[in-house]
Amino acid sequence: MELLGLYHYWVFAVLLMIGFYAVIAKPNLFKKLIGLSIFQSAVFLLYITMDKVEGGTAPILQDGVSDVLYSNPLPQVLILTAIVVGIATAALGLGIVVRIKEEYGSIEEDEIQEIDRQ
Amino acid sequence: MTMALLVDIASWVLLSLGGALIFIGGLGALRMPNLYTRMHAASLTDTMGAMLVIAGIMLQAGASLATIKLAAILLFLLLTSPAASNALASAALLAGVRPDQGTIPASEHSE
Amino acid sequence: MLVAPLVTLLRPRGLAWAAATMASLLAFAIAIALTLGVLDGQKFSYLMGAWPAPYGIELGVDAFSALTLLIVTGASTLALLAGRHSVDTEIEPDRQPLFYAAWLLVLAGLVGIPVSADAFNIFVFMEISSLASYVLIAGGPNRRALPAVFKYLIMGTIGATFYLIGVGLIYLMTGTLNLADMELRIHEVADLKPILVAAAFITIGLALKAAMFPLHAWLPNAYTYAPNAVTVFLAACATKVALYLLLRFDFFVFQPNLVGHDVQFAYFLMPLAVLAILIGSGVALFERNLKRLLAYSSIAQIGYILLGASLVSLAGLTASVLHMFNHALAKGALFLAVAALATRCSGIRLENISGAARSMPWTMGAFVVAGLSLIGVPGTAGFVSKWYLISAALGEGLLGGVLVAVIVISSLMAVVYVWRVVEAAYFGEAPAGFASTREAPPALLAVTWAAALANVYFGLATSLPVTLSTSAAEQLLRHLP
Amino acid sequence: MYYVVTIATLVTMALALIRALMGPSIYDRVLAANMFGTKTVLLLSVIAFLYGRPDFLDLALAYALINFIGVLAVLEFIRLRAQSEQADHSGGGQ
Amino acid sequence: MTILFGVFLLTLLVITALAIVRTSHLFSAVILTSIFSLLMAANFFLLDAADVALTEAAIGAGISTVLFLGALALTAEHERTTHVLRLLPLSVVAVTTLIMIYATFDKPRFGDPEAPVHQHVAPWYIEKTPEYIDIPNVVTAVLGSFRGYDTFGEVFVVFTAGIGVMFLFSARPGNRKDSQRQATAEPGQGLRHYLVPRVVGRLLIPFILLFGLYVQFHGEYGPGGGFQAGAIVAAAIILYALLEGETQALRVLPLRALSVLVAGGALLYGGVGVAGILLGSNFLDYSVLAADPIAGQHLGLLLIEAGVGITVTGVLLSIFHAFAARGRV
Repeated sequence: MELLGLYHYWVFAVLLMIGFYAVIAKPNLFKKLIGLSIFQSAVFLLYITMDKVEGGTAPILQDGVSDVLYSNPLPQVLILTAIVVGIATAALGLGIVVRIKEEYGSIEEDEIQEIDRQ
Repeated sequence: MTMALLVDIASWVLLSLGGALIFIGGLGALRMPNLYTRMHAASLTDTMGAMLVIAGIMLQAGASLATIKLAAILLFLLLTSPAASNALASAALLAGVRPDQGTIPASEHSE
Repeated sequence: MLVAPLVTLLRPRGLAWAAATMASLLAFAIAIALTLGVLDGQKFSYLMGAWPAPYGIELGVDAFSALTLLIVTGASTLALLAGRHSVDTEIEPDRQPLFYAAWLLVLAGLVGIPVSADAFNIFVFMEISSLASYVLIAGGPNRRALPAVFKYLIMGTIGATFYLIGVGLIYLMTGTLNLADMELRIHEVADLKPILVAAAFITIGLALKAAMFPLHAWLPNAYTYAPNAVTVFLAACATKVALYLLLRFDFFVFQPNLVGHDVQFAYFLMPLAVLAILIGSGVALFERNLKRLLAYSSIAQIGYILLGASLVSLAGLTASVLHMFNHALAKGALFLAVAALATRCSGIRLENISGAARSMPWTMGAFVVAGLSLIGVPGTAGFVSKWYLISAALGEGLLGGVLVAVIVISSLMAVVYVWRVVEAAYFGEAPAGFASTREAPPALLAVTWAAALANVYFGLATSLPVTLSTSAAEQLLRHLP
Repeated sequence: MYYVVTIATLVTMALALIRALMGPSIYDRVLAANMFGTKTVLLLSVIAFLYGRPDFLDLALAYALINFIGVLAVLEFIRLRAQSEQADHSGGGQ
Repeated sequence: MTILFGVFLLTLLVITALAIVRTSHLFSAVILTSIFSLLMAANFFLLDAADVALTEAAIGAGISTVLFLGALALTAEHERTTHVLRLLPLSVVAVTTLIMIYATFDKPRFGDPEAPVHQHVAPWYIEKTPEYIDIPNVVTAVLGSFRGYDTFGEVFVVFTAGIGVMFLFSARPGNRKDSQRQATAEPGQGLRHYLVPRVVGRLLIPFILLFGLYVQFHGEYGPGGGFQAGAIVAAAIILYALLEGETQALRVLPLRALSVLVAGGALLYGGVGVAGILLGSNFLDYSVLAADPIAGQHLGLLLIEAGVGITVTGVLLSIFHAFAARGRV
């Protein structure tokens, strides 16, 4: 059980790094954005993992039941906001990628640099 | 008392059947030889399995708001899943994937 | 009362230059009022939604944030006043309302960060300001702005996400997001691994945003290809706000609680700062594009600010905070002058502006004054902060001597790169067909001179920024022996 | 009892995922994604009961509706691409 | 038992993420991303975060797939394959991973009710929500009222993204050849030729809209709220656009109306905040909106949720149309 509990955090770390790798190592701009969204999702996972209380239930109060253990609402609120930020960033990034494609005819980082050097 | 037991048994049967069907569908989607047979396996079991499982849960839930919601879910699944399969199949056909063989290039297809 | 600027700023939409300028001026006025209040020893705090602090979100202003506010709103106002003409030439008229709306969002985001006392709220505002500044930079006339801004977007988002991870880990260990509350509660769990890692993530994330030396790759291109007015604005304040946050987090949250953190912090930061100073200035020496030259010089200046902070002493921090202010002044004025040059010259590479001083004496005059301030000639603002920095470094013994040497070398480099521009402008042969150029538009020129004179003014009348910086530094250090 | 269904669903999700990873054609992947969506709906409904919070069926409902949109978007994309390819062929001749 | 489910789902998640990064076919990557997001949402649900799961479903599986596809239609579909494993990034990544895993060892046990997270601020929210605001969904209470300022910021992040995309796409495309080619494609058709999906889709749209409204106004009682509702409503209209074609959808909800929505929602939120000031209290304090503080909180929450919903719908749709229209220029 002890290790299973840590497993969540490890998955967070691994996902984070998969996304991070895609962002910094892939030359394709589109792929970078996908990596970025994985990267951000991993952080969401971190927050949501910490909000779980053993034997708890979602923080929506139930009528007539008093001694229920609820999970922590605050990280959920934060992540709601963060998801929104994530989609906003992705949308803007996609917009820029499309513009780059229009201007350069390519969405590969090294090709763009090549064109710029001319 | 026996009534409740009967309902329980019925729902269990439905749930297990549904679970089995779902699993078979997954297996079919994995193992079938080409796109259309896979689609066949996936969509049929999708519909049937979902029906059984949700019916099973409905029996467990009894008459409540949850049952109505479950009915709504079932309705939507029954509507969307075949429609999506149909759309997918026609898109595949349009792009030139033939039912009787492997993938052929899109250029052979003409509209 | 603090919310008023935010609302006013955020609300208008589809507005034109006038509305943007009005809003910016209003914010500037409020920032001045706040600063005066802080100078009187008041402390401002405001509870959002009237919920008590650790539960609701609290806003607060102290000397440090007041100074940052002053920089941000001042830069925005100056850039807007000056930038009308330059924006007109670079952005099509039908896109301008959107452009100014994004501008206001940047301003709102940058204002929101220093006033907020809640770690997550800071993240939200950081994202507003960065998303909006991506938009602004993408408005640049050259298509190279697009890859530059994409890079900025990637780096910026990684930085913000790292910050978010750090905040998450701290929250995990302390259960609070309010900075003041965090400071108290972190004490119980200090030196547990997650907190250490959190400190690392927050530092790296913010360092990315602040373009600290090894993580500066996004900055030169983003500044170079942005519209001129935007460069003025962002160069003066975007990285400063990140630096503000970095210092604030490190000194308020980590320093008092993590054993040996001040030493690690210094060892980590000092070499980077020195490298930033030397390499930034070095690259600037060989750069021929004027905006890019100034951008690399910015990297070096960020190095100075960090160097001051890495001394972890009252004098060092005072110098650091002071330099934030003075560098904003000098860089703002320089970029304004560049913007003025850009309206008349065919380009902003050194060969384009050769001989420009003959047709545009006033513009170049302002450039020289601001350049002197950047170098740190006595009588200008830059001198004051460098003086503080050097005297802080001397207090450190042998190591300090080395640091002073670095500062002096870098200042000499600054002399050279500023001189190269001056040389080109004053002594270069004007290219054929250049004779028709006139002086820059009067509004732009007036603002440029105002900024340049401010450099001189704050170089002579040093009391206001010095008082603010000293009290900011005292606050930052109040937990250390 | 719910556990049996949950496990069956989870395993099927894994199978669908393998199909999505293997391809070979994009249609296979879309098919797998669609299957995956349906399975998620079922999983959520079952887990809602497993947790004893039937009010969370809302979520399953949302998934059922949204999933469909995803598939249609993919179709639209395929159609657009097919059209632009056609246009390429005819445009090249003119 | 459920923790094992969680572990299983997480493993699938990692596999999916790896596959996304490895595949060079961008279209497949997008499809896998939608699977990734479904998995993520299922995970959130297992971890008791119903609201977040709903958001992730609406955003990740629906909207972001559509957006990614929309952008993909305008760019290249294949990534140029480079099988060079880059060493520097790999080592950076490895080091960071090790640091992260190092950090896990002092973390409180997963789900430990004694963990500091659950000790300080959180119980206060759960205890006081019935007293001050009196709605069952604590998440909505915290989101809308206790941390209303964050949400205010969030609305403006969305707003910024909307402005940004519009600003980017108001520039003339530089590459003429591309646009000519696109122009020959028949615009505005949508999926009209596919009979079955069209009939079903048309049948579904009212239900989706209804469901969106339900989520919007039920957010105080169950999972949901303005943001999720906005995304769902936007999804419904996007569905309409997909089925009936762009032009038809724009006829129903023209761009001008959209920008009014975008600004209106944000204004509504800000307006509620200012109303708090005008009525003699702090920004975003809803208690003063009605004679009774609790009723005031209810009213405030209702209004700001509506504001959020409106803005989100408007922005998402504007972005969608911006991408779609770009293909036809």
